[in-house]
Amino acid sequence: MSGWIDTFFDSYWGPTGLRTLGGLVAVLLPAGALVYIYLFKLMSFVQSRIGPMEAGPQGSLQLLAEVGKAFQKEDIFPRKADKIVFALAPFVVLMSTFLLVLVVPFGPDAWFVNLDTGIYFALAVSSVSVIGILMAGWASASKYSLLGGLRAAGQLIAYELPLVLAVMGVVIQAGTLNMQDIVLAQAEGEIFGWGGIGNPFILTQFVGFAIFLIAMQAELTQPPFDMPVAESELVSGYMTEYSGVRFLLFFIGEFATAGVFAMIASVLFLGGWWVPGIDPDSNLFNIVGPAVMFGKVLFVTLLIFWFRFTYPRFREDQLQRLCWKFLIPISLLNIVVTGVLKVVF
Amino acid sequence: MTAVSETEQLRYISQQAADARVNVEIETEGMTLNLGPQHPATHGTLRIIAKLDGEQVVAAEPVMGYMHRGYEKLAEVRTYPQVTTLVNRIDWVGSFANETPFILAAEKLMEIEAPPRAQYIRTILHEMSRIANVILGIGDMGVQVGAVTPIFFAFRDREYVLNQIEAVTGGRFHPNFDRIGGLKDDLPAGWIQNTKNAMEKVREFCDQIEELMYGNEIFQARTRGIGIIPADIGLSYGLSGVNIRGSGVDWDVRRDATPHGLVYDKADWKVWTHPDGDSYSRMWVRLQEVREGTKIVDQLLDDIPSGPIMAKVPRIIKVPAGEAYVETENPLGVMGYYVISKGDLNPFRVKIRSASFNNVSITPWLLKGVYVPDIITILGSLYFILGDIDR
Amino acid sequence: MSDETAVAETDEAEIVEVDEAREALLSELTSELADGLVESHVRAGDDLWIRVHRDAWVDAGMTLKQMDFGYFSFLSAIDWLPSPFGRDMNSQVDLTLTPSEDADDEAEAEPMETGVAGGETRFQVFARVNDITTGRAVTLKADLPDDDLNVGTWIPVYPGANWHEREAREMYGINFVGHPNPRNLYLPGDFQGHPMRKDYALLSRRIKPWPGIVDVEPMPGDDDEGDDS
Amino acid sequence: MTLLAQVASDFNELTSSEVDIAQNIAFGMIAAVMLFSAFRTVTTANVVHAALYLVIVLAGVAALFILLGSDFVGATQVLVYIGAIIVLFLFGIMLTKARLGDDESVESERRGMGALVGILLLVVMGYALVDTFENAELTFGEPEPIAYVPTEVTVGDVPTPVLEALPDVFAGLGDDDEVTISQADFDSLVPEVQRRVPGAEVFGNNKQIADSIFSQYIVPFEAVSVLLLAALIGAIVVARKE
Repeated sequence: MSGWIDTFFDSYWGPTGLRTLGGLVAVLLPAGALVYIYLFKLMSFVQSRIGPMEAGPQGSLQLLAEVGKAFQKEDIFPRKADKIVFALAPFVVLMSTFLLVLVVPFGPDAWFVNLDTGIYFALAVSSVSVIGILMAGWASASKYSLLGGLRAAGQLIAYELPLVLAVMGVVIQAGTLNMQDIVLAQAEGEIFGWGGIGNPFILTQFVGFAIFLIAMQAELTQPPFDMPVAESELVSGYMTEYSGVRFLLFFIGEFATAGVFAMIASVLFLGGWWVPGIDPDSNLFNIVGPAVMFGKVLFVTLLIFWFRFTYPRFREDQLQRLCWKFLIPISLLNIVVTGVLKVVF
Repeated sequence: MTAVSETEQLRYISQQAADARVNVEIETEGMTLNLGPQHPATHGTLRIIAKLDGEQVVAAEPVMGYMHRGYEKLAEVRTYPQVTTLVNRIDWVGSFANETPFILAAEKLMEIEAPPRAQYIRTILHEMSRIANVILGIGDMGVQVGAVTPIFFAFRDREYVLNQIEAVTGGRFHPNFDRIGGLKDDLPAGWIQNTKNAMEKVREFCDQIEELMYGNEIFQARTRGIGIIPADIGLSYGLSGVNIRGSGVDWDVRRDATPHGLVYDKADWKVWTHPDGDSYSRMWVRLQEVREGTKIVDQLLDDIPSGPIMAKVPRIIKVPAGEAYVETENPLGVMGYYVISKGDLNPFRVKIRSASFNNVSITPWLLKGVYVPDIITILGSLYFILGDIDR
Repeated sequence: MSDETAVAETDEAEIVEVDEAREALLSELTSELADGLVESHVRAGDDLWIRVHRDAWVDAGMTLKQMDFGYFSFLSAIDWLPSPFGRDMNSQVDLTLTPSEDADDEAEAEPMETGVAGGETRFQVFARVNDITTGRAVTLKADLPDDDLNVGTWIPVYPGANWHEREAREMYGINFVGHPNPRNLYLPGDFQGHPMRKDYALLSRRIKPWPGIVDVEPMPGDDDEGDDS
Repeated sequence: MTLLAQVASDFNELTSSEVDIAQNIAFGMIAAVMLFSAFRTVTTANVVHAALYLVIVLAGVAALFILLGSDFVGATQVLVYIGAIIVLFLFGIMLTKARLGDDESVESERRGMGALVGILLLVVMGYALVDTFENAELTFGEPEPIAYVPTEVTVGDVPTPVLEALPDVFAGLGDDDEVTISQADFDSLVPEVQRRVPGAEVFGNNKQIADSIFSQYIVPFEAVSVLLLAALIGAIVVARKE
């Protein structure tokens, strides 16, 4: 390594800058891939279409075209809107996504921050996006936006609970809140004394995984829980009045958050960056770990988007009923059973 | 009787959504939500002004006229054959069906009858336009409840039907094919087999959509017990077609009062009803209707008689003085033309009784007390075409 | 066949056939409505028209509803005034843009004649109700004098009449007494005039007159031997 | 060692003076933003703006907690205050008076009283702070090394008791004797991965908080839980009252 690189890495600002860059890559790259693979191509396949084909081979550059289009558009502010709040709202939503990705490990040494309270931190900052959505809904000075914002807030607050409770099972089983340690616990775990494939928690915490997926779907406001943006009722909900770059930010936020939540789900339940058969301490994982993560993210998001393309939308009260009468009791039961089994075994 | 049923309906809704009613007691500012005329849900330019309490509708008032084209007035200055061009545009999704009752009314006044072959083809095309229309309605219902995929399936399979209609009439959307005394042209070669294949595709679509949409728990949760129309209320509002059969009224103009000139009695088919009267039952009956439609088409295709397709009519058609009302079972419901002639080239007065106008007129009663998302599903299940309301 | 023979045949058929069911219905209605029923017409095997007195309009609806005619089909109005702009729009004689003078001429030239079940005035409201269990249907008409275009509303009987009455109101200027919401249905709120009246000029047709029938599509099967009239 | 690992190992050493500077700058910025937002919270006439300024203040508090290295408290601050309480605030405001622009009724005439309460609070809290930390001293420089030695380490592939792994250090010591080992010895003794094994190396406040809540403060903790349950049931009863 030459001198200036050493100096750069030994300084404080060097790694900090690198981390920021890494965060951007870790959020935007999967988001773009998800939009192309699922929104453009899988959705078209499901709906008997071929999707975008003109921009680039198999339409793979369509996303760039869309981004370029969004940048060319006029940034419209409704006349009665609260300008500052209206302008800031998309950034607040996107900020929560970037804070989320901080605690996600991509390899034994490839992480941004290794917090002891990693998953707790992630669940905490995921709720920040509600503020942004409420800001957008209120500041747009539109009834559709306001209704959409209120629906989103009610939904996100309600589904935070099953989300956290579903994670609790994993935390009890792993005995730690640290995301890196959760991965290691799965890598080094054993199923009835057999450690051939470790112990991915999807096997022992299947109920938790299912609840986590459902709650995640609701947190992401994807169908069947997309009332906040229900296009046949509220036009676009809290995004109705946005155009151009600010709409693009919401759009990125939607898919980036899907990607990051999928990362968290794969860390919690699918073993994160680890694959069976390789020593989890191996340096190899610093290279293939991100790729492994991406593969698992693709699997989780496949579930998310498959539901999105297939299912109709719940009504608001049915959504709340599902949450309070079904998901929360089951996840509480899951915690009790996990705790008892943890003590027994 | 209205008052009693209205209270009953409100009580029903309050029971059914008891969980979400907690916030009703909190005093919130009333809100007026304006759905439309530019709104993705009202497919067209219907506008609904809904007074809300929270998300519950206190009063809903449809506003239309954004697409009123005055066909009744225009028909008075067109000759009879020209009127078919106008009425094609009323329900533009199943155009051919609009022509039939008007032509039949004119034939009734002229006391002529189309040859049997023309009657068969007319009936077949009438049913095919029903299929083309209702398929789209079913797919559209998917969009209304938030599933995007069904409408793409609907458009995909509707294409097979439209191709066949185009093959015989030359027009995909506005065939303009019916003539007083018969039809414009005979069937092209190979059409019968192709149409049977298309009907097979439509049946596949029905199976597919039944699994994908009707069997879905969320779809059922969104439509079961929502938007209930009791039979007597529906009748007094003049609801017709699927919307009244979904309330358990076993009445189909095709079977009970087929106008002279359509040969529904030559096929073996069934009128489906559903006793519940809610959104789901309407959509369910609609799906069965598509299946029955394909059966009718298949059977009629098998025994089309040969012969001319045009009766002897004068070159310049003057319709004798008189009045005649002919109604047929159209995709959206009963469509009728009350034609008054004074023996001229053009009708003196044409009253168009379009199905959607009556079907939608029940909405102020029906939408009272429902939630905003239910407005959309109820409107979707009533299934109207704006041109059919505004004329 | 020519028009004259067709009409003649119709008349003959009506004289010969007797529709017992409809006659029975008519007699029942006559006894129920008594003086309210002014005139009636039965086309055997097809349809039944009754013309009621204007004051009996709501009663007639009520009576029919009690007689199981629960299905409301439509309600509208007819303007029997012959068009002051020429009866046949293919006639090239009347191309003036000042209807007032011509209107009188034409009205005098063409005596107003009303249709089935008769009529004495220019405006009639008419409606149709069905009994879906037996398949019977009745078309009702009621005369409205020109200077008093008021008639009772049918909303208490058939709530579905609401929008039809609003449409008839804006299109013909008929006032439905007791209508709770007599606003325009289709037309803008400040629209002047009643478009469906015969003396309301269809402007586009006035500006660019109809050229007449310029091309007649050859009818299939219609060979040279056809006797065109 | 790969590049990533190199970077990662650098991340751990949060002791350099550069980091101190960065922390000070960050503290200054956060504090300035917090002060401004707190001031605007009470002076703005727009209720929603006030709530949003409060969000910034609370987020600043969370940032300060994280800056002090107690990420658990920081995350809790975000979860409870920003994620729940403020959202409920906004919810209520938007449901009841979702009015854009300034609200005259917010301009209260009782400013004198408000100022009095503010000053009173400042005096009380200032006194409490001074009273508590009057004689406390801040220590600069290297903190004392805390050595934690596992009872078992892996030598080769064999789990071996510590005493056998480093005989020269532990020779002749009893069970209760304290020993000091060098960092190099510690590193060689406990490989990096070993240190990340769950529960092996948790010195963080996380564990301490958990321990204290579930041992020392178990009774108050449970009491609070029951209180919250009572409040929950009460709220449902009030809301359900027919």
